[in-house]
This record gives sequence, structure tokens and C-alpha cells, in this order.
Amino acid sequence: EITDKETNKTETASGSEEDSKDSIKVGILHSLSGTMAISETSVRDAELLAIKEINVAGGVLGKQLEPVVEDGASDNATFKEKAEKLLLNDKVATVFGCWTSASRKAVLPTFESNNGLLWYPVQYEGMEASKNIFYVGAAPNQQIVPAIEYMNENYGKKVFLLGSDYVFPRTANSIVKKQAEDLGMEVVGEEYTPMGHTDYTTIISKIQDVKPDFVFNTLNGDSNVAFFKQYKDAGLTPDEIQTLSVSIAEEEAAGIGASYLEGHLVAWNYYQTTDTPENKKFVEAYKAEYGEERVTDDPIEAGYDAVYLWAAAVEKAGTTDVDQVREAAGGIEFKAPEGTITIDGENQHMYKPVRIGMVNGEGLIDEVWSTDGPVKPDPYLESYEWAKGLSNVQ
Amino acid sequence: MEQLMERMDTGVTPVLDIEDVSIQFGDFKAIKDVSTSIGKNEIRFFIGPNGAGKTTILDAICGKNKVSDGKIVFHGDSGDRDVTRMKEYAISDLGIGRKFQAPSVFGGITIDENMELAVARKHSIYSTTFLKLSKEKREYMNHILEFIGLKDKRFQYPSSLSHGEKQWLEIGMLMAARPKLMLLDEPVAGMGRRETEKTAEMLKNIKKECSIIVVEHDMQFAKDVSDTVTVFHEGTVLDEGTMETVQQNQQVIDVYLGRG
Amino acid sequence: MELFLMQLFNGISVSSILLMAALGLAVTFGLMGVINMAHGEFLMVGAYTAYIVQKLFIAYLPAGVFDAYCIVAILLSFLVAAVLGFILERLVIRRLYGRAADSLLVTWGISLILQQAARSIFGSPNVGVKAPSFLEKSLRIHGMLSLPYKRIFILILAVFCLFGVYWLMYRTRQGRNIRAVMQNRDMAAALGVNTGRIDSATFAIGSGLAGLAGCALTWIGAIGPTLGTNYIVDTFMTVVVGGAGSLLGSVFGAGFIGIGGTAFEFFTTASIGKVLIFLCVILLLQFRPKGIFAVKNRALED
Amino acid sequence: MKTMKKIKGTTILAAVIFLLLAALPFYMPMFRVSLFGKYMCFAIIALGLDMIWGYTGILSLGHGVYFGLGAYCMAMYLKLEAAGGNLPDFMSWSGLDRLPAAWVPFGNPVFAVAMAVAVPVLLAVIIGYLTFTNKIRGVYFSILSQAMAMIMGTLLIGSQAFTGGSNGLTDFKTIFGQDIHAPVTKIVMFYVTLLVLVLLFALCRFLTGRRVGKVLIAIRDGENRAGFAGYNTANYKVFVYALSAFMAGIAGALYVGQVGIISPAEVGVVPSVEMIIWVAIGGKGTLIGPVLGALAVNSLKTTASENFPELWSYFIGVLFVVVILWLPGGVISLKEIPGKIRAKLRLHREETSSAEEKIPDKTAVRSK
Amino acid sequence: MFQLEGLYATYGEGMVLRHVDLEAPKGRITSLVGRNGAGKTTTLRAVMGLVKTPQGKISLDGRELQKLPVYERAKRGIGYVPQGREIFPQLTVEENILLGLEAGNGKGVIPDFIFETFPILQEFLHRKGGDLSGGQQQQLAIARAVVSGPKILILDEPTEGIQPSVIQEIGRVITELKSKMAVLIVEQYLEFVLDIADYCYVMENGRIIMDGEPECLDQDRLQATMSL
Ligand SMILES: Nc1ncnc2c1ncn2[C@@H]1O[C@H](COP(=O)(O)OP(=O)(O)OP(=O)(O)O)[C@@H](O)[C@H]1O
Ligand SMILES: Nc1ncnc2c1ncn2[C@@H]1O[C@H](COP(=O)(O)OP(=O)(O)OP(=O)(O)O)[C@@H](O)[C@H]1O
Ligand SMILES: NC(N)=O
Ligand SMILES: [Mg+2]
Ligand SMILES: [Mg+2]
Repeated sequence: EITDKETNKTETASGSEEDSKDSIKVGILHSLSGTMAISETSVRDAELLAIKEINVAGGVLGKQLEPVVEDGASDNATFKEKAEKLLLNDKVATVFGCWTSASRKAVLPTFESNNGLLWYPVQYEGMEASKNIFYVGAAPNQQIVPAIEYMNENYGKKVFLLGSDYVFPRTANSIVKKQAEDLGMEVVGEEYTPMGHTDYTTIISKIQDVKPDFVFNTLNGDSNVAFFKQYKDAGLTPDEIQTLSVSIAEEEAAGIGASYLEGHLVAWNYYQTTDTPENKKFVEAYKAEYGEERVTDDPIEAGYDAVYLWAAAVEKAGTTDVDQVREAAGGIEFKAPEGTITIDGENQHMYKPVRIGMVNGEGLIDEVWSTDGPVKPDPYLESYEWAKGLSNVQ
Repeated sequence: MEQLMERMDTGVTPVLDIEDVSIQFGDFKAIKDVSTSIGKNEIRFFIGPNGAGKTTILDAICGKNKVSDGKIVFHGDSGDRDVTRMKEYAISDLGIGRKFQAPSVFGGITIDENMELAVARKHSIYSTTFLKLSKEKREYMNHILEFIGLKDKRFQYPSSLSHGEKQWLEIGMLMAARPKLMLLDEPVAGMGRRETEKTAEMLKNIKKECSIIVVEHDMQFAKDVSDTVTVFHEGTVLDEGTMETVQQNQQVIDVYLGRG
Repeated sequence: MELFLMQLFNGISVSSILLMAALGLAVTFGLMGVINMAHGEFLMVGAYTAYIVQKLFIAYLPAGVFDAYCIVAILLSFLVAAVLGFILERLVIRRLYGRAADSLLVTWGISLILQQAARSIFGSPNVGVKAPSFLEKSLRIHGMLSLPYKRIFILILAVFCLFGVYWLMYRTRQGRNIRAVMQNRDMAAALGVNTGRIDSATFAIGSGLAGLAGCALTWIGAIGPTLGTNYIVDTFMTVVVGGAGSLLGSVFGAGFIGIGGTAFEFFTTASIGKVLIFLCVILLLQFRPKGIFAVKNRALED
Repeated sequence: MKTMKKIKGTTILAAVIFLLLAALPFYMPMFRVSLFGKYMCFAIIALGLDMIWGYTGILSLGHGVYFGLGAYCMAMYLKLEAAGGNLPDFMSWSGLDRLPAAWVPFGNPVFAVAMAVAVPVLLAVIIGYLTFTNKIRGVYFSILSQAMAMIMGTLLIGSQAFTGGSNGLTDFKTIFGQDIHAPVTKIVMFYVTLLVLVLLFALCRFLTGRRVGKVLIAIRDGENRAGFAGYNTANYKVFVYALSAFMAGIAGALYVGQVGIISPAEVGVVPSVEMIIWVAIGGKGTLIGPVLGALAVNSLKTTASENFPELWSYFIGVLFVVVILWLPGGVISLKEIPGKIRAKLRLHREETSSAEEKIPDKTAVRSK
Repeated sequence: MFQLEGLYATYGEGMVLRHVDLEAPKGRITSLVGRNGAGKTTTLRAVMGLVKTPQGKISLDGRELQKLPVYERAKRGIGYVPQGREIFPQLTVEENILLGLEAGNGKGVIPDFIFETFPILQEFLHRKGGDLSGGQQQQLAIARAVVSGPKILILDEPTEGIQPSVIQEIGRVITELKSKMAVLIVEQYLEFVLDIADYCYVMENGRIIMDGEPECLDQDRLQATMSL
């Protein structure tokens, strides 16, 4: 009996045999409950939208995609449990999912030991390149690093680092500190607040006390709302002390309220206002599906892209077999709403354009600066001299 | 004081000396400089008006109340010990057992198990885990269960007992522990005459092994069982002596006994 | 000096917010003994009520009267949460009196349901609420020392609610009945007190206070399905440090955690500050096992 | 007689549950078996919690702390083994260049396993000694323990370089030299967990059957009175609290091996409350109840969330409410229903029969 | 006129009262005696609605009460002094009494006769009820019931824990009260109760086994029942 299971298991989830029927199962794994549901449900929506569009257009390899949605419940162990379930029980061809780095780290061993495939839609801190993950969000050199360069040039050398107390902000800031040193900038404050922290008056007092040229903000979730409301209450404006946030996109902006965010800066690869024909179509489709009220933003777009990228790779490979799909994926281009993105076959990250934006009175984000074209992903920041020693993995 | 001298003369060794004890709640002095001493094998009654401080002083003896002044010295096997700064369980281990005014037994275990906890003399985690009750202890326990009339109900839970039955169970548990000094707060409240008499009989029996302090308002009962009586009034000792002499004291009649 | 004064005000202001958020709990938990884990969700209900009121004002009324939404929102958030509390008490809570631990579990279940309901109705992402414009300014005293009107307003609101609750509980017949019911339900009934009505009313008041607090929270923080989870632990600490069952205790608890917490945060970091203040709570309980303003009572010591 | 019969019923139930678990690998796919391995760890925690809550009346809302300590101790070993002599990855990107001294001995599996048990017990003894001798009781203790869970979570997240921060410790490769993902390893870990569960169950059975168990109940029903009866209640409470921490620590160590991750999300306030829920749903104050509760609640949670990923919170929420309201004794109290019905019938019979016959009886003895 | 007709009462699965008939008219002190565990307390709790009464009638002045909730029965004029005092420990003495006063729809002032009977209550008016001594609490419990001016006063062992001189006082007060209300008293203290009662019911095992005026009761049988 046991050996039976064993063979069953080593077969794993590659599951090309499994989809001999006329549909292909794909997994969607996001937090639909708990604190992270705030951000992740919309990404799930975007992924479902892409699946629907592909199905309408005839599916992949002539088969319809059949999404299997699971709730990671904002809990790392649950993410892992659900990943196993998707790979071993449902034998899905691939999984689109996760938001926090913690959840990605939690499922990574599962994907590796079962040779599954995960498409991760969110910008993150880098220092990782698993052959079982495709990273559709920005690597640090596609968001954090250029953002700091921009701020250094346009706002000044005194930076105050503020983030939520978890891995992404802490690691991002350790990158920023190295970079700041290299640029001759001065880090005048570094604060982390627990997730769900609700009162920023003390930190704002500290900011007022040290008077930085700008605040580099890696707060996540609810905390941003509290921070920006109280920032304004304290009489601070972007004119006095500018902020740049890397985890506030249009959806978060709506939750904070445009009046509190107007004039503040953010850094992403995509905005709802990004002017491409693909984006027009995407925004229209998204709103048509989920309502005029809804906005699109970078992770939502990345989730949407991820599905198309995988579909393209499968078409190219002619199978959903993980190894072959991975093989085929390198170099695949997709005309995404943010512009053309390309899969880097080596580290499985994307070539992406980088954009700095400013929140406007409607809560949407206007681009104020962008790179000329897509930037090559560099998750380990190997091309930066100052980043040496940040990672021991090569 | 005279009383005390008297007893010293007759060679009765005290088990408990209460020396100039005062007890205060906020700025209300419930007990003021009370001194008395309880002899071996003596049944002492504390009587006195409601609120005189009888329960308060029992609370102090068994460690439930802090004493603001004075000493309470227990003369036990392990020498003389001032109990005013000791923890409840340590006082209990010295051999001072207490019955409360409102009946209180453990509701989550059966009557039998209640008795079992009481009869065991060793209270450490080790002994409660590994040691079984000796045969002699079990027999003693059965004997008490019979005596308090709860043998048939022994596997029931105490919640199914009436008020009076609970009183009995508590007295039974107290007896089972074979303390050197028993403190009984209104043991016959809520008991019928018959039960009261039975209790009196029992007290006279156990007196052979220990000393007893009883707080009671039942004068018939006091007359029947007391050796000596201390009358409290507004936190002080009004009189002390045998029931007969105390009953004659006009002050006692005025504040306590009434015309009856 | 300026920084010190600013920090002191920050502390007081955090305290007032905590007090505001904890007052309802001081009633449902401190007084009624229900370990109400759904308290945070009543805050959430109040916050969403404020959101809806604001939406309606924007949709149907001229922009000139927008600021008046604030008054309507305060009243309605109290009412909506109170009604919800009333219904919950009737359906569920009333079977749990005297079963503190069970009340914890059931209200935990209720909090899951309410959170999910908020998600189903309003969606997972946060929604935005704008404070009325007269609260958006701050009273600049000197240099960086400025007191936001919002904070002052919440402080006043908290004090107002505190006195309201005090007056109700200790100065009215209803309050006496409430306290009697909480101490001995059977006997209160035997004295002609309609315990069922008192229970529902008290729980409704506690819930209403939470709703009101939730409305105030919309001006300074996030409004989303998980709003309550951010406050639940802090509010329980607040009530417990001071001594459950004592209003003065809750005031003290709010002050202790608010001022102490911000001070620690100032000298260390937000995370360490939180750790330190909770450590202080644990330490304090060692000396005051029933909270600072523990209700001392001969009859309570079993 | 009656008590004898009752014990027998639950023994049979326990035996059935353990046999079903033992046979699990023969009729369930491997990953489901692993899930049950996880649930059994939860059952161990629940059993320990029941000892302090169901029996002794101490409601701890912070047992995630002890679970976490056990798990982290074990995870440190696994992480070092996975790093294979290098610095664990998270340390380098968090700015460390050398293994912290506290981590060094955890390279030794025996030390790590010993610590997984010793650290929780030690902390429980310290915390327990302070709080119980200082007479912190009831809800005050519960909230205190909740503060501990909060502190633990915050500290773990805040010391990323030493603990892996919010990511926790994960990505293990081998355990005691064996491939941690290999089915054989998983099966072995499953049976080890089951064995530990059965042994601990037996231990608790032994304790509750002895006088010490009665003392615990006495403390629950009236701590002061138990003190007046001569029992040093603080000692007993420290003992049983440490016992439950011991069990949570073991559960943590077993959990990490099977689940392959431990992170602050598993040890904070929310999971600590969930642990209490397993006990309550199963039936506190019985031993098989919490085991059943942990297995059932978690299976149900998994099933519900798989089938209704967006609605499962409703199911779980409603389940808590319904069970606690209508089955205050937990699902285990279902077994009393037949007895209750019988009693009702008996009562009814008595009612009608005495209504008929007793009236003349009474007038007969009336004397005036 | 207060009446119980064929009353049954149960605790969970145990039947405690079996077909109790009892009358307590105004102007008379009716007593209920019996051994420990006979069911006296249960009878009074059944009257108050605190235990289940699956069968039988409870009526006051012709109106049936058995279906009414507890508080409604109190409003209809039952004053209850429970066994074990059951004062509100955290309310002051004054508040405890005021609760009683309001039960009878009385307003505001506590009548003087209360303080004349129980002077200690006046002295400790602002002390918490729970801090009083046992006997003081008992006095408070009686005062709280009497002050509501009920149609029937039911007392469960009111002399328990009270000093002899005050017992006499209580006897006097009850005797005075009977002109204004019916009184039903449960007592173990036979000398006391037979002295003040006009009529006596004897209960055993949840049944009334004798009743009559105290002098007329079969003394041997009474003694036998009480002392079994
Ligand atoms: N914790 C307390 N706080 C305030 N006053 C108290 C407290 N404990 C007792 N008292 C007061 O102390 C006095 C003595 O009370 P105690 O209970 O000792 O009386 P007692 O002699 O036992 O009376 P009884 O015969 O009525 O039981 C009473 O007036 C009581 O009100
Ligand atoms: N809560 C309860 N659950 C089950 N049985 C009970 C309960 N309370 C009382 N009984 C049982 O009901 C019977 C009558 O009890 P009750 O309290 O009415 O007696 P009583 O006549 O008032 O006795 P006492 O003089 O001792 O107060 C007793 O045998 C008792 O065991
Ligand atoms: N990758 C992030 N934002 O956690
Ligand atoms: Mg007394
Ligand atoms: Mg009785």
C-alpha cells in the first residue's frame, strides 16, 4: 500500500497525464481571509479574469482552464498546506499565488520538492531565484534601487526609513542602507512597526524632529492608512517632507483616501493610468467584470500578466509539464498593460519598466518619471558593487 | 486574664494563643487588641452580636485575613509558630482546619473524592500522584461518611445536596483531616434540632483528639458543648468564662442574648 | 522640551483613543463578564456605518453640508452597533452568562462571521473615509507642537462617554439594576428586575459605545474587515490592567498603556515599545493580581 | 459502578480513534496523512491545555508561546542541517556574517530535541511560579497569557536576523540525516507523533485518575478552599502548567518536522485562541474530548476551506457558536444524550404515576 | 390568599417536589418545616420561579403565577428572603435595600421601621453588602424583602446566623407584618417557628405529610419526622 503511494507521489504534480481531459486545472492561492485579504483578493480577481479571457479565446492547448481557488488565510502554514493540496490532490498544472514574502517562503519547499510551478505577482526584496517560481513582480533593482536614486537626485540626501516589521521591509531597507552609503546619503531614522499598528504619532514626532528630506515608506496594509491620516493631522505635507512608498498602489490609495495621499510619491512598474493600448483594454475589462468602482494596480496587473505568461509558455512547450514549460518560458514576451515584459530564462524574473508616480486628487497615480524601457531583473543585485555581501547565495 | 492564669494553674497547655490582635479594614477596626488562649482538648465558643468580629478572627487564624497588629501563636508538634504571616496551606498543614460560614465543598468531584482529599495527610504532588490511601484511612473515611449520613450518596456530586447536607459534608471533611485545632463557623446553621444534637455529640467525641473553636448563635448548642465561651462585642472581648457565668453577665444579655 | 510636550500629548491622545475603544468593553466584559472577542468587530460595524453615512451624504446632499455627516455618523454608528449588540444578546449571549470561557469562544466565532460578512458586503480592501473639514486642522501652539483637532475632539468624546457611562451606572436606577443583575441574576429577578431586558440593554449599550468608538477611529485609521483585530488585544489589556469592573480602572489602564506605550516607543522602537508595555502589564499584575483598581470584596474571595 | 461504566465508554472511544489514526496511511493519500500528522500535534497541545483548563480551571490564551518555543528549537536544528555548514540564508540578508552563539549548539540534534522540551518547561515554571504564587487568576491570567503570546510574536518578528522574522524558519532538507520530504520519513514521523500522543494521553489518564487529578479539580472549583485543605495550590498549578507547556513543546517539535515551517503566525494570539477552541469543541474536562476536538475542528476547517474558500469562515464561526451554545460539554457530551432521554422518560413516568396515587396517600396521613 | 395546588418541581433529572398543596392566607403566619433535604427550599424557589415546575398551580389572590417569569412574580407581590442571603456583594447596603423598595414600586426613601428593627443597617448604609458579617447580611436580606411591601413574604430560614436578641426582634416584626401580608416561613428552629406560626405544614421527601395549627399537630409524629 505504502509503496503504492510512494510512486504516486514521485509522479508529482507535473500532471501532463492528468489533463488528458478537455480541461487543465490551475491553482490560485491567495489570502481570502485574515489581514492580507485586503490586498490579495483583488489579485485573485485579476487572475480569474485572465483565465476567463483565455477560456473565451479558446483556452490553452485547446483546453479550458479550470481554476481551483484556495484560501491561504494570511497564515504561512496554511499557505503551505494549501500548496500541497493543490499540487498533490488537485494535481494542478501551475499555481498563481502568494503576496507576502513569508507566504512565498512557506510554499517554496513544497513547490521545489514536488516540482510544481508558482507564479508570484508581487514586488519583493530579492535574494531568491527558485527554479520552481516565476517572479512577475519587481525585483529590487526594478523598484527600490531606482526609487532611491530618483529621490536622491530630486529630494535630498537625508532619508528616514519606515516600514512594517516583517521580512520585506527589513530586507529592502538593508539594501537601501547599503545603497545610501554608496550614494553618500544619510539615514536619519529607521523605524519598524508591528503589522496592524494603528498609532503613528510618536514616529511622526520623530520624523518632525530629525527633518529628513524624504521618508522611504515600506509600510504594508492598514498601517498606511493610519500613517498618512496622522501625517496630515500633524500638519505635514509632501511639500514639507516628501514620502515615497513602495507598497501603496491604487487600491491602497482608495482605502486611505485621496485627500490624505495627494502629492505623495510611489514607485511601481504599472499604474492604472499607464498609457498603453493593452492597459486601456485591461482596465475596461477589469471594471466591466468587477464594477466601475474598482481600480487596477501593479500587483493586480502582474497577477493578470502571470496567467498570460504561463499560457504562452505552455503553448510554446505544447504541454503543461513543468520542466518543459520552464524550458520554454525563457525569453517569452508578453504585451502587458505595463508595456512589453519578457521572462528572463536565467532567474525567472521579468524584464520590466520602472515608474515613479505621484498620487493625484482622484486617488489615481500619475507617472512622474520612468525608465526608457524594460529593466533587466537582478534579484541578487549582482550588478551593483555596493550590494556585495548582502547575499551568500550565488 | 484571670481566666488565663486559672488555666495555667490547672496545668492546661494552650494550643493557640491570640495575643493583642487587631485587624483593620480600611479605617474600620474590626478587631481591637483581642487576647485569649485556647487549651488542649477544649471546646471554645466564640459568641457575640452579628458583626462583632468572630468570623474575622477565625479568618485571621487560618490565614485568610491579614493581622494588622499582634500575634497568633500555634503550639503544635513542630514547636511554637506565629501563623500571622504564613500561607493558608502551610497553616492547614500545621493542623488547623476550618469550616466556613457558607457551606463550601468541591463541586466537580464526588462526595467520596471530596472526603478522600480531606482524609489524606500528605499533600505533596508526589504523594497525590503515587500514594494510595492506607486501608486505615479508608476505613476512617467510610466511618465518617456513615456518620454524616452520606454513605449512600457518596458517588454523587455535592451539587445535588441540600444546604444542611452540605454542612454535614463539610464537617465530615474537616473531621477526616484530623486537625489539632478545628475552627467551625456556624456549623449548625440550617440544621434541625436533631442534626444539631448529633453534631454536639460528635464534637464532644472529637474533642478527645483536638481543640475546637466554634462560632455559633445557637445558645442551646453552646450550652451543650462548650467548655468555655468568649463573648465578642464590637471587636473586643466582652467576657470570657463558662456558659453559665457568661449568661449572667448583664452586658452580654443586653447586647446579645436579649430578654429570652 | 517641545518634543517632550508633544510626546506627552501623543501619549494622552493615544490613551483617549484606547479609552474610547475600550469603554464598550468595560461594559460588556468588565461589568457583564462576557469575554467579548467580537468587540473589535463592533468597532468595525461603527466604522462602516460612518462610511455609509458619508457615502450617502456625498451622493444625495449638497457638498456644503458634508461636514454635518459627522454628527449623523456618530449617532448612527452608536445606534447600528447597539441594535446589532441587542440582537446578538437576544440570540446568543444570553445563554452564556456565568460561562466566561464559553463566551470567549462563541464571540470569537461571531467575530469570524462578522469579519467575513464585512468582506462579503464591502469587499476586502479598505474603504476611505474623510474626516469633516473642521477636524482636519490642528491647533498649532509653538513650533512642531501642534494638537490636531481630531485628537482633541476624540479626547472630549471619550471623556463625555466616560461620564455618560458613569452617570448611567452609578447615578440611575437603571444602572443599579444593571449592576444587581450582573452580580446575582436570580436574586435580581426575584426582586422584580426584568433581567432579560437589562441584559439586552446593557450589552446594547456596550456595543453601541464600541460602534461610536469605531466611528471616531475612521478619522485616524483604516476602515476594513480586519479593523477590529488591530484593537482587540489592546482594549482587553486596557480593561484588565485597571481592574475589570471598575470604570476608573479602565481610565487608568488606557493612560498606562497609552502614555507608557508611546514613551517606550519613543525611546526604543514601535515593536520593542509594544513588548515593553506588555511586559509592564505582566509585571504590574504580579503586584496587583486583579488590576490596579481591583474591586476588593470579602464575598468575592470564594 | 456508574463511574466505572463511564470510563469504559470513553476508553473504547479513545481506542477507536487511535486505531483509526494508526490505520490512516493505509487508506488515505500521503499528503492527507501528513495533514493528520499535523492535527495530532494539535491534539497533543489540546490535551495539555485541557489539563490546565478543563481540569484545573486555568484558561491560557498564550499556549502558542510554548508550542512555538518547542517548534523553534527543533527548527533551528533543521535549519542548520539544511544550511549544511553555511550561514542560513536569512541571516546573511539580514546582515549577519557569523552564526550567533545561541544557535551553535542547536547543530546537535539531541541538544535541540532536549531544548524543545526544556525551554518551554523552564519558561512555564518561571511564569507559572510568579503568577500563581502572586494569585493571578481567572481572566487576569488569561489576558496575561495573551500578552505573552503578543510579546512572543512581536519579538520573533522583530529579531529577523536570529529568528527569520515573519518568514519564520522553513525550507528544511533533512531530519536526523533523512530526506524530510521522503514518504518513508513522513510515515515514520506520523507514527512517532501518534505514539507520543498515545503515551501522553495515557499519562494524563494516569494523572487524572489519581488523587492529584482530584486536587486539580478541587483547585478549579475553589482554589482558596483547596488551600485551606492543606494543598499548596500554587505548586499544583505550576506543575500542571509546566506539564501543559511540556506537551505543547513536544507538539511543536513534532509539528516542525512534519509541516516543515514555523513562523510567528503560528504562535501568536490567534492560534493560541484556536487551541482553546479545539478543547472546547471536543469537550473540556474529558481527555478524549480535546483529542477529538483538535482532529475534528482541523479536518473540518480544511474541508470547509477547500470547498468554500471564501465562505469557510462562516461555517467555522457558526460551528463554534452552535456547539458551545447547544453542546456546552463539547461533542463528547453527545454520548450523554441517550441517558438524558432515558432520565426524562423516567421523570415523566414518575410524574404521572405519583400524580395519580399520591393524593389519597397524603390525605390519609393528614392529622388535625 | 396564596395557594399551591399539586405542585411538582424538578432539578435537571431529579424530581424534588411531588404534589405539594399549601395555602397561606393573609393575616396568618404559615410555616413549612421538615428535615434537611426535605424540599423546603425547593418549594420556595418554585414559588419564585427559580426551579422548573412541570405540573401544578401557584396562585396569588386567584391569579395564577406558574407561567410568569421570575421578575413578574416579584412584581405581583412576592417578597423573597432566600436561604444563603444572596445579597448583592458589590452594591452598598442602601442600594440593596433600594432594589427591594423598587420591587414593590416604592420610591425614594427607605421607611424608618427598617432601621429601627435593624439599626446596624443604618450604621453601615454605605458599606458594600459583601463586606457585612453573615448575620448582618441576613438582616439585610430580610429588610430588602420586607421593604417592598409584598402581598406574601416568603422566608427561607431567616434566623440562620442571627444573634438571639435580633431573632426575637425578627419574630416580633413578622408577627406585626402579618396584618398587612401573608407570611410563609421555612424554619429549622422549631421553638421559634412554632411559637410565631399560626399554621404549620410538615414536609418530608418532597411531600406534605401533615398540616395543622402548631398546637394541634401530632407532636410525636412531628418529632419523629424532624429527627428521623
Ligand atoms: N473586608 C471587610 N471590609 C469591611 N468591613 C468588614 C470586612 N470584613 C468584615 N467587616 C466588618 O467587620 C465586622 C466583623 O465582621 P465578622 O464577619 O467578623 O462578624 P461576625 O462576628 O462573624 O458576625 P456574624 O455573627 O454576623 O457572622 C463587621 O461589622 C463587618 O461588616
Ligand atoms: N441544584 C440541585 N440539583 C439537584 N438536586 C438538588 C439541588 N438542590 C437540591 N437538590 C436536592 O433536592 C432535595 C431538596 O433540597 P432542598 O434544598 O429543597 O432541601 P431543604 O428542605 O431546603 O433542606 P435544608 O434544610 O437542608 O436546606 C435535596 O435532597 C437535594 O439533594
Ligand atoms: N513581497 C512583499 N511585498 O512582501
Ligand atoms: Mg460570622
Ligand atoms: Mg433549605
